[in-house]
Amino acid sequence: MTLDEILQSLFPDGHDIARTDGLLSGSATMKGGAVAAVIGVEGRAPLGVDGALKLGGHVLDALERGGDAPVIVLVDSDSQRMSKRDELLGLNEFLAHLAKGLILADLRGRPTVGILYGHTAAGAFIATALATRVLVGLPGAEPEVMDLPSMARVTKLSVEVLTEKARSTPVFAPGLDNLARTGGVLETWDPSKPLADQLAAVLGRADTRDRRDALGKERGGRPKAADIAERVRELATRAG
Amino acid sequence: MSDLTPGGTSESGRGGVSWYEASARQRVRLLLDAGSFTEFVGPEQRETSPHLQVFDLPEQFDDGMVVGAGTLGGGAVLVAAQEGRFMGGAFGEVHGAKLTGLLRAARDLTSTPVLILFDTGGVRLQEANAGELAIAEIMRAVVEARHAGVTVLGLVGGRSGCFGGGGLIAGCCSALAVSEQGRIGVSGPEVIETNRGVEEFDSKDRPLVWRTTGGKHRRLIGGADAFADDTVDAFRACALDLLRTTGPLTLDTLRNEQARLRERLDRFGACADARDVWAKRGVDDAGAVPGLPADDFIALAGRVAEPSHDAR
Amino acid sequence: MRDWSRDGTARDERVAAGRVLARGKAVHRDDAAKLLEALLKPGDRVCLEGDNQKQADLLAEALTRVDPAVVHDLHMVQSGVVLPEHLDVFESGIAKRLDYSYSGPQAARVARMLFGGKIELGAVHTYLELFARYFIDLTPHVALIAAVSADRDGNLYTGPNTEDTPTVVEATTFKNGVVVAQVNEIVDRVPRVDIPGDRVHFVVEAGRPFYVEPLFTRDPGAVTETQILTAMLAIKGIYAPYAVKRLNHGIGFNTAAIELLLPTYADRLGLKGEICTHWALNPHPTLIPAIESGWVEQIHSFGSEVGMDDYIRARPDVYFTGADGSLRSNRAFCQTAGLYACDMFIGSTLQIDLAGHSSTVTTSRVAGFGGAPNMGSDPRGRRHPSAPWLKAGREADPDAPAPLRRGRKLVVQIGETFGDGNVPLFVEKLDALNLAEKLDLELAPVMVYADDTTHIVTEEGVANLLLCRSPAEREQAIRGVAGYTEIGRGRDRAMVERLRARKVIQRPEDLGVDPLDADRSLLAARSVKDLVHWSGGLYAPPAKFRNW
Amino acid sequence: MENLTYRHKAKTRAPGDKPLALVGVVASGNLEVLVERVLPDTDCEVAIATTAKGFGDVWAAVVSDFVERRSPGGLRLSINDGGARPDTVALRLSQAVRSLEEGR
Repeated sequence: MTLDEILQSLFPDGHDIARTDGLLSGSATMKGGAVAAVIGVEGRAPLGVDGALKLGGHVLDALERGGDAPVIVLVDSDSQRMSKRDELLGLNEFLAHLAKGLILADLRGRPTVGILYGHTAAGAFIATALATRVLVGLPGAEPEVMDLPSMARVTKLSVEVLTEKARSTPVFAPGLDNLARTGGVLETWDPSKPLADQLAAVLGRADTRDRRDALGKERGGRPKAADIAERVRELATRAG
Repeated sequence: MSDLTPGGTSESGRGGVSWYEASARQRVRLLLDAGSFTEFVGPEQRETSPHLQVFDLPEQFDDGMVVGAGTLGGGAVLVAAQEGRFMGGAFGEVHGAKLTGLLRAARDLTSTPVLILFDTGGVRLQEANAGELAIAEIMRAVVEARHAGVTVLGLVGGRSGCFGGGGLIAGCCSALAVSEQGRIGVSGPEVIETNRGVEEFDSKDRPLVWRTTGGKHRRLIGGADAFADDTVDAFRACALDLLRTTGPLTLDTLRNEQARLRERLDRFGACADARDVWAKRGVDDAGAVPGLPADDFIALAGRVAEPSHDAR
Repeated sequence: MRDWSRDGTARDERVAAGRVLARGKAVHRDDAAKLLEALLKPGDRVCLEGDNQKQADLLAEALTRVDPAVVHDLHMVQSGVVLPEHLDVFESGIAKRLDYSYSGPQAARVARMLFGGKIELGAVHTYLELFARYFIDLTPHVALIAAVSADRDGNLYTGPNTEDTPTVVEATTFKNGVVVAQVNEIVDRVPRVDIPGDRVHFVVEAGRPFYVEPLFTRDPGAVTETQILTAMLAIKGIYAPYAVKRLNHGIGFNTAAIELLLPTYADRLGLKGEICTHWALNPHPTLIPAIESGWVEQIHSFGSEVGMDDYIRARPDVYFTGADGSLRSNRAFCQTAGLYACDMFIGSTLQIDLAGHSSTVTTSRVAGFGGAPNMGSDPRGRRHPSAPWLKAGREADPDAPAPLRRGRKLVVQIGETFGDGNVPLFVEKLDALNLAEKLDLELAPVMVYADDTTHIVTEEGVANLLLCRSPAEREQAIRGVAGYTEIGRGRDRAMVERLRARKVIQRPEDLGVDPLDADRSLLAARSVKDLVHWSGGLYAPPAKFRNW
Repeated sequence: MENLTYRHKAKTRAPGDKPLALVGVVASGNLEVLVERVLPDTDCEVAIATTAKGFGDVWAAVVSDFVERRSPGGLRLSINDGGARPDTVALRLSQAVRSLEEGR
């Protein structure tokens, strides 16, 4: 689906979203009339200090306005922008700032939903789609924590060997399915049905607690994370 | 297990022990009040990574992450430390889950501070998806804890620095203490050079690497709140100090951060080099900064660096 | 009537051919290759100054650009084969035969080219040996040297890295040869005259500094616990009992660890002033803490070291310096000093065999030995006594009448039983022998011969070969410190215990050293930055050693 | 990876009171040793997981010397090895046993 088709299907009652330099920011009318804040990255743009600050500011503005309408994050991005300037200026703080804004929104009763409709990778992924309460994917989305050729370089294994290994475990290879099995993506939407309905359904049943590790365990992609985290939590709670 | 001993560095007193050289276990034990540390899910439980076998790689009994509770200056704290020498301190499934669990406990307890002793290159490649999600979960847990009123401090001064997702987690902390060796960033110099070419970033130009990502630059640009000499004692003093001065995460905090980062972009966005940033910051002899001893640098940073409290 | 100055006439003709390109003695760098074409004749012996540290890099590059139809089959006689250009000239046929001493970074390529027949090898020498032959049968027709600056008359200032230059010039100029110097800059007045101008025929201004390799910088951050243990054993097991004051160190990490333990561990043993006071040594940055702590009386150097210039300048009581204040080094003199005026050499190697022969040559790397075989040999011409020398002589031959008994130089090999990549230090047969067979050499490239080696130090202990009375004892003494290598595991345990009772082998516990005390906190400096602090900010390490 | 286990009889119980300790880290050329006091005082077991295959003889020699020199009765030592040299292994084993003696 193109971004226009997605926006049309998500917000049939209209939206006011600015699209500049690969960044999306604006608002949209939800089914039922609530006005959601929308941010995002399109066209596989990298996310650098300037973009992260702009999106972060948009989220904070929405929070300032109050209410309990959702914040929607649409993502088709590159990785974080890799440059000396970005690192010099402290890209980690800018990306974290955006992520903190999204997480705080959720904690303040503004459900956050990430919609991954294209590519994303590494730090850009963490700061946007993975900072939401719920992340869903559209068919064809290609999240990529680390691409196989880069992995091949570092692990000194061939891409063929890595591809073979990826058949037995979803834990390292790129792709929507692998990420879903490790618990990162809640569900993949059906583009042939109205996205607005699917969004409403997700908002209706989303948990405010972070349950991605439990989901990864259920789906077999992350066998240990949920249990380890829970054991540590219990021990630490008792010790504290 | 309160007395895990690392191989490598002297046990005689914490003052002279180099943070950079110490192991994760040694940092924890010497940072906290003597004998106060209790580990959770320690190495004897052998909760190793379930994924390294696939790559025929050796496991470590604690998966490179030490978590537990103790006291600092008499007050209860939760603490987590990454072992930067095991797989570059990278986040894997178990490694990350321990920290997630610790932060969730802090959130539930609402008042016990958390110290995170970073030493990481980012996501562990061999379990990239698990590592990426672990980082996302940790960031969420940090913000939840801080929102509940918990102070989360990051200490950075290890040989792997604090890169990739580690840099983003650091950016979520209430405050950071950093030493000269403590590099903080997202894309490491080698990664930038590989992707963008040596003209963009020469990763072999070590002075360039250090002044762009190192602790002194982070302190001067406002990316860290305190600068520590490379000793366990210095980090302890910084931690005690920062615990007294930090508050909860609120919308105002992020508003202030928005303004702080906006100002940074406006003032320094056109700087080509860290030395230009420092000069604009008001440092008279920017070229001398890398060579300054810790005390002199701390005095300098006290004069010119912005107070960043409640803007992080 | 015989003409007794044919060589001089030939030299004059060469100089006249070069003068066409010169203004005074100065030749523009763009004309450097043309100059060499004018000066050189096929088959000439050429010294292209490649020292251990400094390199006449502009002239090396120019030599690769001469026309092989005009200049070919040169016989290169140079101590260091360091730059790629040094071997490029063999690929293109400009050069054919090679006599040298050291080829660290090019060692693998030298090996390939030897096997491929691209290089006709004369011999691999020690520095002093090659210098000696410059005056007997390897006298250069043309020398291409490097200096920091020149004046209009050709007076040269070499800077702290004087190194081989005076020797090369002496042998060339005074035997009808031609000397071409590349200099960083031409100035009105040089800071000091290291080479008088009448020995120099042409000067090429490079407009940039010549290349210098920081060969003697060891990052304290990379010193391991095991290396510290070997250093403790050496200090307690050799330096202290022999009271070694005059010595030379190799460039390995084990000896760097010794340097860094002097102000700490050795100080606690009460050894200050008793050991390590007089040195033949390059300006090792790792010696700074010992110097600053008052351990060191004086140091004479083969060359300088990158970043040490200001520190040396500020410590003229310790180093040899010129009227201008900068270091004056001289490889030939320092090698002589190391041979005759030092009581100990201690260094590392890659392989030691069961007799005690050692070599850094492997079948894939022909590195040469530089000064080590000279430093690491017992000088038969020595006549002055000293306590360590006499003690070692007594141990080697207790029954000889004292007034007629030669002393012995202490020649110590120090290392870990396994090196990089788990490669064992101890072997049945040196790779050097395999290489000699493959290349049909008359003499295997052995670095230190067994009969010169007096001690071997590993993490397992100290073997004193002076006390061995038979080849069998010698073999077991070596096996007895060879750890878990195959050689070590093949030891005769009973005999090793007997040797231990006689102190031929001393274990850490025999010396009162607890291996668990071998800890990085013992190092006076644990990082390059610590060295900078020790130097009061005078040491300026090269960028690749910086962590800040 | 290669797994090796060696069982020995020890002359005496390892000194100290602590039930367990850990030394070292798993990195290239390094190893970790987890030592636990879980066996009868006469027994010692060393279990190794190593990246370097085919060094069983060397491990056997290192472990046997270690048992002879340190007499680690009652201890199980578990090793994760990143290809450490034998001298490093011997050092870590000694450090592990000593750390059971350390106070606090």
